Amino acid sequence: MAMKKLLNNWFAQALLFLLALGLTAYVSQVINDVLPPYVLIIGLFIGINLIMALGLNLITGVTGQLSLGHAAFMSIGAYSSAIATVNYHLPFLLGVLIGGLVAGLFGLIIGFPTLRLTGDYLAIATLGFAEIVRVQFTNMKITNGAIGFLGIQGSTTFPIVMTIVVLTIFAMVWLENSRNGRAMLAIREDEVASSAVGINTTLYKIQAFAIGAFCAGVGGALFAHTTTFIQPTDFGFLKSVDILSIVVLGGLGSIPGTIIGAIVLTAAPEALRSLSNYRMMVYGLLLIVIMIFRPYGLLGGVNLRQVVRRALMWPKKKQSGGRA
Amino acid sequence: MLKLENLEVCYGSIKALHGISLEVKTGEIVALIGANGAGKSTTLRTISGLLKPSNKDSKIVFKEKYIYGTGEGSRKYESMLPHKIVEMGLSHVPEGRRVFPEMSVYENLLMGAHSRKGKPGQADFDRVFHHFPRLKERIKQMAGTLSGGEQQMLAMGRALMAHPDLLLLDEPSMGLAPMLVEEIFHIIEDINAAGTTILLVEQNAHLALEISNRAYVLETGEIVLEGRAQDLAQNEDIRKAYLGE
Amino acid sequence: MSLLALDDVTIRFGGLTAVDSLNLEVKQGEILALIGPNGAGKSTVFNLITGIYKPTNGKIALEGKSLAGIQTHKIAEMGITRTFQTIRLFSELSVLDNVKIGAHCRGKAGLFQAFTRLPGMKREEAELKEKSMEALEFLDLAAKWEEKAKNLSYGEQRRLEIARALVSRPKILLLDEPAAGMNPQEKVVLVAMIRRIRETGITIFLVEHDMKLIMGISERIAVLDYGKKIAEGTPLEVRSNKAVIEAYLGSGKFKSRIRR
Amino acid sequence: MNIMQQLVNGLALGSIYALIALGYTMVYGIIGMINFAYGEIYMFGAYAGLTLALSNYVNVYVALFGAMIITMVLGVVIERIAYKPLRRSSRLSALISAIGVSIFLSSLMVRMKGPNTRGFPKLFENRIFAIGDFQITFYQIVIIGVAALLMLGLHLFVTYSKTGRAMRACAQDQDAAKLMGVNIDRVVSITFAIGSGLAGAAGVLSGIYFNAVQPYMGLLAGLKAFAAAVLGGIGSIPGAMIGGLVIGLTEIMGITFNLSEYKDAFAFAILILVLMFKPSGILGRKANKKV
Repeated sequence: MAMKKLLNNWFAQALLFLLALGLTAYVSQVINDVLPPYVLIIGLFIGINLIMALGLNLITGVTGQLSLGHAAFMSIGAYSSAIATVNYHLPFLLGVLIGGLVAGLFGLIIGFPTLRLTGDYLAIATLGFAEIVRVQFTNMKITNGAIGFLGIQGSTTFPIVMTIVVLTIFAMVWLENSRNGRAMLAIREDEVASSAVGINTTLYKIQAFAIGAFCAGVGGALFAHTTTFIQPTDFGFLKSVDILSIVVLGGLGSIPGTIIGAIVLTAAPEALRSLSNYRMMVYGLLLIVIMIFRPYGLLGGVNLRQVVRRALMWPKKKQSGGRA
Repeated sequence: MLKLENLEVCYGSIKALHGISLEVKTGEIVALIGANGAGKSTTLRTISGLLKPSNKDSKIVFKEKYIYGTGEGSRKYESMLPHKIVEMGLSHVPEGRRVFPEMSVYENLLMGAHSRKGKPGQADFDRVFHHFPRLKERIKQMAGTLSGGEQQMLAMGRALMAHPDLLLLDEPSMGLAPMLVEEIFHIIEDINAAGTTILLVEQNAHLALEISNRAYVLETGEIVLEGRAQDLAQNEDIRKAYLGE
Repeated sequence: MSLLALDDVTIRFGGLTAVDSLNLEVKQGEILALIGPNGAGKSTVFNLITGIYKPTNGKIALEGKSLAGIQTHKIAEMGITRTFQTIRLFSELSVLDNVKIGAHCRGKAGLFQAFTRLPGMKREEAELKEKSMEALEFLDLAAKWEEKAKNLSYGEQRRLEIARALVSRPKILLLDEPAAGMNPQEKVVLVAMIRRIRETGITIFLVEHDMKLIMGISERIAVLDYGKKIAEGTPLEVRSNKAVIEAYLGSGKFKSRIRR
Repeated sequence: MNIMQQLVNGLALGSIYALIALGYTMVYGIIGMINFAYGEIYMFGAYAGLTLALSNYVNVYVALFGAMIITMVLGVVIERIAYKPLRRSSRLSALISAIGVSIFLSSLMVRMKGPNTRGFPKLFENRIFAIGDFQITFYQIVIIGVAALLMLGLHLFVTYSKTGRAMRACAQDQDAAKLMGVNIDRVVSITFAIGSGLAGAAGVLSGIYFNAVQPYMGLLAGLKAFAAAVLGGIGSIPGAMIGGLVIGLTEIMGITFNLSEYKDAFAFAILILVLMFKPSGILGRKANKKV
């Protein structure tokens, strides 16, 4: 009981949160020093993809708005952070924040007109927006057009990515358990009923879009400072698809699902490297097969809390079963 | 002609029918009456294959053949798709007419004959126009622009194009003015007199009992009364069920 | 003064006039029922009141304030909430969350509170949970608070919809066929619940098919047929009204041409 | 620049988009699914046509029909394997499965034919016809003519044949269609076959026109065709034709105004513009709000 009370205290919680962040930073630093660079890079990309996928999960999984243009927000974050650190010599982390904010701002701007559209019309509008952004970057001077933006510092490190990952997960869990998050879930479940209970559906859809875009922007910024070189083709339709696949494959709306999705789909192409030329074919088949056998995603429809509880109670249950 | 045994149907976790058994004999008009949400439409939709029963003991037998379930005369477990059922001679006029709004009356009638081999001949159309002369006048009009009564006529005419042995009618009077309702019900009698067996779902109990031979009263997914239509028409319980007296 | 007033309200869909020059008043504190055969336009009236449809003609006002042009979510905030004829719960969410969302328009927390989780937000959440549990208790659903809404039985789902509409403390509660699909015992419980809700000061306006239930519970009844009001009055008056009987049971004038 | 000239160029390009868009729109109209793999079917069609054309034994028309038949079979097989099991699941899972199919098909083609761009053999002499200032190449005549013929054929099929009528019935009211005795599975298969055949034809035509075939050509063409279908009002067959032509024309006009670097953005810019003012596309039905 005392334990529970302590957990309900705000300061205790804040402390716990900071502790978790610190621990993540420390552990990932240790891992960073131990693991070979090749594995670390995969870990890094898993983290970056996860941050972006969590953002898309908020838009598509939680709020139910299909977006096929997440890569656009990623590219906006990547380019704006690169410009901030390279052209204006701002510190890396500030650049990441700027990347997120600019992308979030675009999410807001795009959100207003396009969210009048529903379902597949919204999907194609976001896809179109992403293509326009890509072409725009191809033709801009400041981004160095199709040739690509060179000379970005490789400031992204494994501990930084992991810390931001944990931060994002915390933020998403908090959001889902707040008044705003519940409104977003309600919109996914039934838009008419949502407005009938007093939810301003447009407002929350735009919020979800902006936050999702922010996450994509942060991911893009981290990406730019990992590869040190970005070009518009990095952010094409297939990149949007990659992120969407993570969310759908993991299980729409499920944060643990998104985590697993990010790990599986980022690592799969690497794991399939031995298949060399057949790699992408197998990847395509993998998407089909998983969808056919788990149409709601790997963790879709799985209530993790219940699973954990069952697992903990399992020995007891067995006993009572024996008696009966 | 048609026999249901122990029909159970669920929508998700919600049970809509709790084991319905009923029978329709050749040449009859049988009415299925009851308040809204009693499961009348669900029964018809299950018979025509749009819904599947939720328990394996459910049986639907049409013309001695199993539409659903298994039993004597049928070696394997049967669960027919709607188009197979139509081909056997069972047509369903759904609730709310459901004509194809962006097709002409003519094309709607052609769709009605879809289950039959070959092109429908003039005789088929004449048969429909005999019952529904108004459809002939509207033959080129888009079905979506017809009035409610005309759409009901089209829906019924469309079903007749398949030459059904058994016709399921779901709330043919819904939303129609009283004059039109009378017209439609006289036509139902004529269709029956011309040799089509009819299972009729209707909210308007007076009407339904007036034209049918036998009737079943449905309440929250169960049959609570059955008998000859004339007898039921005198039954006070029915008045109660409808008017809460 | 009337709480809710419909003044000459008409709506047309294409060529069909679904509601035709309807005048109707809902008085403070009463239980008013709207009845009529299938397709008479009853649910359309509810959709008009809650702003899901816009009337072609006429005015709707809550406490004298016109609802014209006001969005559905604002109308809910002003004090009109509803249930739906075909249940529209947030089916993948828990029972408790469904009710919490029902109180959305009474909450204040925004994004800042969501991410900072300051004590103020915690308090609001705690109060919300308490209020929601109360509403669940009121509708006898408290034991199922953790369940997903879609796993409830039909009667429970109908009650959960009421709980969700109730938790925002509306001035007027619109119930669209609350008893549809319920068995007789569940209906008895429902009637008692509706009475208790009214006792807490909430005005009730319901559409229902079950005449027994309607006659027993409502103080006034309005009857709709083909979108027009054909009768209005106490249950006794309505029950003996010839137009009403004809609308429901049929005129009895129809005579079969064939002897059976 | 001659406006008439550009109109013809736009028409030729638009015909290709329109042919692919028809597949999108027909499948969407009936099962409400976006078959993202049409772009790859188009690419397959181009390769099938190329292979046939290189085999010396066939002329261009046989190559065209051969490619259409191959893609029709491909379309039906894809539907049976990757989409049919998902018909009752959420649309997103079907969408991901379709994306899986398109990744699979393009990488399969890389395996089979290599990643490089290939030219089409010269199938016939490309003459230029000139009437005053106005010029049109024989290739353009063939492309516009074949596309027009195919669309006319589709129109006749959908309007007058029993199966075509059943397809329209399914799109308008699937349950009612079932009650008429329509076998939905069969109709869906036929729809996929037709849509894929048209995309395959578009592939061959574009191979001839641009003299370039490569494994990734399907992606952007597919996306633009999808945009065309939505622009015209997804679910509407004339809408897809109009949408395809509009996008083809816009693209060419853009190039005329010296904005060729932006040519890939035009299709989407005009799409978003139209959707702002007409949220269901040019000929799209307004979605009924059911309560």
